[in-house]
Amino acid sequence: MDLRFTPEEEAFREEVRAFLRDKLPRRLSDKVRHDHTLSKADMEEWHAILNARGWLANHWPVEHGGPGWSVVQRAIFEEEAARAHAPRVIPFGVSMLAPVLIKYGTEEQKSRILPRILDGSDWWCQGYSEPGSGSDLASLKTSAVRDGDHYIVNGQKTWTTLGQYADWIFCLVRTDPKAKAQEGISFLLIDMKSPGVEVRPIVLLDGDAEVNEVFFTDVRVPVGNLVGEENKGWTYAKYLLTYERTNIAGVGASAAAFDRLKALANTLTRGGRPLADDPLFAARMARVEIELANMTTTNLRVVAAAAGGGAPGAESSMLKIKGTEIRQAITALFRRAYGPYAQPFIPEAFEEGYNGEPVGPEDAGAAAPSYFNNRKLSIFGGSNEVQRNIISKMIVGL
Amino acid sequence: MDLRFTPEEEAFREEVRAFLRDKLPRRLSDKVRHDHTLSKADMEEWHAILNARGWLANHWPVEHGGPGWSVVQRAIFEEEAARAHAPRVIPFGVSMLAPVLIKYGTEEQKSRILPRILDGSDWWCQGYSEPGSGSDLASLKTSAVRDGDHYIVNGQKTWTTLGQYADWIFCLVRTDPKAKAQEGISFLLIDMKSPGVEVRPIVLLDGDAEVNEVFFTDVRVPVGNLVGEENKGWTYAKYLLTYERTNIAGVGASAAAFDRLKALANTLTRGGRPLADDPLFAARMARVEIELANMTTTNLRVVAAAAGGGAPGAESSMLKIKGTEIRQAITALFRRAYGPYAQPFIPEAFEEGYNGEPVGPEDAGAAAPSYFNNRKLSIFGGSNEVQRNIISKMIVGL
Amino acid sequence: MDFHHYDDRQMLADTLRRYLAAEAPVEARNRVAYGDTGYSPAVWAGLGELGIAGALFGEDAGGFGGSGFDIMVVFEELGRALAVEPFLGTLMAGRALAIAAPEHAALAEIVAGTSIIAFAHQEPQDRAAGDPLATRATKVEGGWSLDGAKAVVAQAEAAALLLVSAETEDGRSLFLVPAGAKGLTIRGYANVDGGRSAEVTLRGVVVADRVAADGAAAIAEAEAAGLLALSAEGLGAMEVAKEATIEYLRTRKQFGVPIGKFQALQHRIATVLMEVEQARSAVINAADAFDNKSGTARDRILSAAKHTIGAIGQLVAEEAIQMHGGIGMTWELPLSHYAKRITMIDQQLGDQDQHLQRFIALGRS
Amino acid sequence: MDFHHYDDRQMLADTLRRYLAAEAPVEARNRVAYGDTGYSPAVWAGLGELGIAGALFGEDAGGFGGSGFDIMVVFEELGRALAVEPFLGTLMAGRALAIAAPEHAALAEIVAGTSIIAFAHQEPQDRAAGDPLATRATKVEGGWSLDGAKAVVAQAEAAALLLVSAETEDGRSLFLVPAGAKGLTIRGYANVDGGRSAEVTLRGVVVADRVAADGAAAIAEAEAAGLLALSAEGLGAMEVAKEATIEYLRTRKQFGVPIGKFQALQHRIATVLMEVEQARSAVINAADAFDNKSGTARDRILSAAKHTIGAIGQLVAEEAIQMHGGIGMTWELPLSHYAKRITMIDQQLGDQDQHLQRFIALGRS
Repeated sequence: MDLRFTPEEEAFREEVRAFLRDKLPRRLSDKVRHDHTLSKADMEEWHAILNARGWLANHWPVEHGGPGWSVVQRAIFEEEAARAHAPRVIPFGVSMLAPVLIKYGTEEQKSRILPRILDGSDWWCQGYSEPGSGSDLASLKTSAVRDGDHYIVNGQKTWTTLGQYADWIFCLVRTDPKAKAQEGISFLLIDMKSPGVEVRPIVLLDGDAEVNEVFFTDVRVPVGNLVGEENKGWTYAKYLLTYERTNIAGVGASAAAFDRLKALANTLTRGGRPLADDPLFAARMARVEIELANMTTTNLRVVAAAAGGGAPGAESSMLKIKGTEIRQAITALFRRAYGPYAQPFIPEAFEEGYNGEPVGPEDAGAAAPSYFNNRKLSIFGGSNEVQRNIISKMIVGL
Repeated sequence: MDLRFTPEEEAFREEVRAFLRDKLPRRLSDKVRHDHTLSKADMEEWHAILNARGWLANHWPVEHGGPGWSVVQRAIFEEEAARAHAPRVIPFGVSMLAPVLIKYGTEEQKSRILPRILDGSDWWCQGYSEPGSGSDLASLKTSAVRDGDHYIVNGQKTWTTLGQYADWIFCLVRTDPKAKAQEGISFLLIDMKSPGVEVRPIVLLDGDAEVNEVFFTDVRVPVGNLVGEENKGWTYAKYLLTYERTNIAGVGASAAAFDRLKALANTLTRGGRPLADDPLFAARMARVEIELANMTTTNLRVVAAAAGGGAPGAESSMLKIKGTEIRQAITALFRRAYGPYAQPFIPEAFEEGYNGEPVGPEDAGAAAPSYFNNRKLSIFGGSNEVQRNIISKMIVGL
Repeated sequence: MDFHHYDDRQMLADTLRRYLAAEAPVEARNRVAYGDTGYSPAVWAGLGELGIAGALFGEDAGGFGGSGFDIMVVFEELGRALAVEPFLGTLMAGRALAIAAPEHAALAEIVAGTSIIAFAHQEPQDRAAGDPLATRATKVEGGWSLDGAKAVVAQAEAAALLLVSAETEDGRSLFLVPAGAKGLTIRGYANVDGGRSAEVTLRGVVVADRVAADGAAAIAEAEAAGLLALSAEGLGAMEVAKEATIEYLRTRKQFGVPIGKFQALQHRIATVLMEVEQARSAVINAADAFDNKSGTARDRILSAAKHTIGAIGQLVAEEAIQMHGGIGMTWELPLSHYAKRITMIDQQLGDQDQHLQRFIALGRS
Repeated sequence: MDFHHYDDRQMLADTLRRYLAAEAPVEARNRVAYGDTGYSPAVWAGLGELGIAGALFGEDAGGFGGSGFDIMVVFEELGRALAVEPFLGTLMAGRALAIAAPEHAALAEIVAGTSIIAFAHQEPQDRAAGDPLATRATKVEGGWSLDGAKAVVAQAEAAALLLVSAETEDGRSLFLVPAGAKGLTIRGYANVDGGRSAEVTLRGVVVADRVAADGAAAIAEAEAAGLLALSAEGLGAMEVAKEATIEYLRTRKQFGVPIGKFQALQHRIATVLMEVEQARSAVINAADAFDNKSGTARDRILSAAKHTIGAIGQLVAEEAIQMHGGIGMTWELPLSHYAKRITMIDQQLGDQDQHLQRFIALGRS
């Protein structure tokens, strides 16, 4: 048993830090640090910087453009990037579609699509959920009917994050309406510029509009855009859902946020003394700090098991639940820390170039919206209820 | 809206207090206060004192020997008795069997049995649960087969509290093995001195042996001991389970225990200062104090609704869950308060006449056993899981 | 002991509920609450005609109510409707004025609901209980000169008058400042949960008179009334969030059955139901204490209620969203606005932890 | 980074587990643990022959282990078996002695497991961190005279020697007191969770030498080792309680199906499983810190672990009993004894709240 990283891993960490120091634009890290809105151009800028270094698709095989990192290296990179307040890599193309294509796509699909993910030519989004099928994904209704060399797609997807920016969407569609729920589903790639595709924003409770509904009305999709076999889409979808994601616990992001919280608690006052000295607030912070320290090791244990060939199973569900619980607890503490100053809401202040006088302590206005927005963490990406079902099924076996 | 009691009710409270002051033996209240074991004679002594005043069966109709109290009076009595550390009234005869008999029994049964409950001639116990049927009571297997003027009873009951003292047991037995689960069950009264009845103690984790298994081997029970109709026992059992119990929340007992806890926290030290000044212990105590104050009003609201003819439904399940959660939280705080001195375990010290030198602060040794023993509160009497099912069924309706 | 509201109080609640349902349903409320004024002058006027403001004051102040239970029913209904009209300022400043200067001419208009007043007491720095305010008033030619800053003052832009607290040589005093006073800056902004508040800055604002030389009792009254009102408002909002969630559990299907069939959700909604009853009891206790207790005993029970509403509110808001899933996070669904309001009540006038600590401290004294 | 125990350490764990399963299954353990001696001399001797005590000490002290991970595997296995043999005293007093007086003749026998020692440091009054002990030692003709009382000393009756802390004129010193010393009273009693402890009273107990004049470092080492050991023991006991509960959910039927089919219980066991993994991580962190950090940094992580084990232990013990129902409360079922031990670990060497506060305080300094 040895929790220490090898000298090679420590050297790699230094390399990552140096890269972030040199290449991560301050303008971007400031936006992340202050919970401000990133524009499409911001996200593309960071992707391009990573791609220039060959680090964008850090879990891809080398032959497709991955850097050949171990899972430990990837964990180190994710942690350092988060701690440096780098923007997150938008996962839909790089981390969701690509692994499916690499495993199940044709050579033509791989050579056509993967390079365009890397160089930013195509922005991808995800078409899984439908209004009637949330946790019960297999009940989806969007249909794709074969018509010569095309599928004709009709239906509606929802919760499509950043769909407003997307060039392409990967969708689960029903190709055999008579098959049982999980059969008869296919995995289809659809050009968002096709006639009949319409994107409508869903405004969330914090006023944010990064998720969308996507409507398909008689959209013609070439059969060459089918991934794998017709009616086998559920297999690919499950692969995508259980695909080992080093970063599912979000340890680095939580650690970065916690450090900001701790610093903040030393500057704010409560009852005439530093907030950090308030025994109940200090206890809330300490519980989260301890949970996070435990979580960091839990995450490394799973990473190490994955590196040693261990399969991710219930562990990835545990990391998802605990990781999101900790992240949400931190957002709740930020809100709580600001007291009455969590109430003022000046959305313009989250945009670049805002010059108005701040209201209350720095970043106070972002705390409540961030708390509300992050309620999604326990809902999206497989709700925490679904994750608990998975853990119980895998370990109790009933 | 008025939370104050009427002058008549306040006068009644004074009457109860005076009675407790005059008639409750200090020897008994000391035992209760210090969580010491009450003997059978102790419990009988208190029953006799209450009966002499006509207050033993305080929810019975006047014609059977009840005092004619309103539900508010009963709540006042229960609260004052608990605060004075009076022993609890053993419920099996007075509060469980008697209401069933009064509603469903024959005149002969009422006139034969009720007076003997009042005067202490008969000690009753309950035969409901079986090893295979806990929360799923309707799956019980103990059989009663008609043989002329008798039933022949075979089977096993368990969790029979204080069965070792009992003269009689009221049982749910299966009289029609072919009927569906909840049908074919009858409500039968069995003399514990009958040949074929055997009682074996179950030792609990705190070393206590107040619950028992009761075995029936070819026990002959006169058909006159059947309550109500054959195969209708489930109706009576449900009546008993949902029978409005003023005291289910245990507000008085929790209040008395909380007062002791608060006093204790002022005498113990932690980190060189009074335990009550420790911010985290103080916060734990304050949360319980607030929950209890809220609960006291919730309980009165239910009592008032019952007084006004409102039916007890989900409310009684809420009172049961919340009441036991608060009680258990208090027992956990006692254990926690004593720190390392919760570990020493000297069972002799809980018995009357023990003269050994105490170990640690007063009553320290009772804290952990009481905490462990009171885990039963959320299990017995309809587990808190079953109560949550009931609340959800009644209010969500699915 | 009687847990029914008396007839006239129940009538008031029913009238208020009907009026708000008709005139300020949640879609209309959202347009106004997140709009430029942050409240509806028409609804405010309508509620004034119904005498809602008057229900918050006793007869000695020109009202026809003013008991703890009057405040409870009014704010519970305001909470059920997520109303953003300026009743909190009316209650807090009005009650303070009624104690400090019962004869003041402004009081009648406040009680009649024809004039809006804001309570400008909270400051940017959270002080210890006994520490002096940063806002100061000094005696000058022609009256008093005020300097300082007040934080997150509810609906200050809408107010014709501000009741301002300030330290003077001889204690904590109260001053009435007209909205247009020279040296007064009101920087308004939207609240994340609807309605508007403002930062209030005073730079050499001169007023002729003090409303009260020693304003401590009046401020304590205002804060007590404010705690009760926010607690009741939270309760009302929780009731609606609870009802919406029950309805969703009954109707939303996943895996072919209503999600309310899933036992894990059944047990969680049972907890929510139980805790909302505890929250109601806490508010009843607070209303009773407001009427029948005073000083430390009263304030301790008010803190117990505010703590309870904060803690149970977080449970209810988070569970309501989680059980709704994604739809519960959308702007379009009323629930999300209820969740926001329930949550933000715990940021106003001290949060659950601060009131737990106050409850402990008051228990010692 | 490597989360496997090295081969020889894993072999030690396997050997220990096999031995305890064979020689001290829970029924046998219960007879002994609640019996007159409170431990099994035969099991103690057998474990001594296996070299378990030696695994707790480094080579410089005559052992062959002594790292944080050695302590972790030994106490995790002791926890899995609910062993009551006097290893906590061996570890704490032995480690203290190895620092304070590495040449002392008693050390070899302790490390060999042939002599039992108790660590008599805790006192009846819980003091602030810096406050002096109530037990005092004064210089007298022929050595030192000790007066005072020590509280809940684990297995003190079984010990041949007690390592006693006492304040002297020149600091907090350590003394070795033989079990039969004049003026020494050992009042033994059963523990509620098995094993025995004792109140130790010293009235003019005279010993020739001090083991250490300044014992602070040795006491700190003993306490650090004790916190790690109790945390690992709690983890081991939790693992068994968890496994027993999973097995019960699979096999116990109600309403015609295994109770593990009920979603409410599925979600709760999922939480238990997840939290036990967090508890394991906390103990790993503590073992790592024990080896690779010192002073405040080490103690902070040890407090984090003890807090974690206390908090998660309460969850695991209460949920295990609740999911078992009545049967989980019976003496007959091993689970109930696991629940007791898990619970009582939070009463030893500071509970979850005390360690949370220590974690906070050490983070400030």
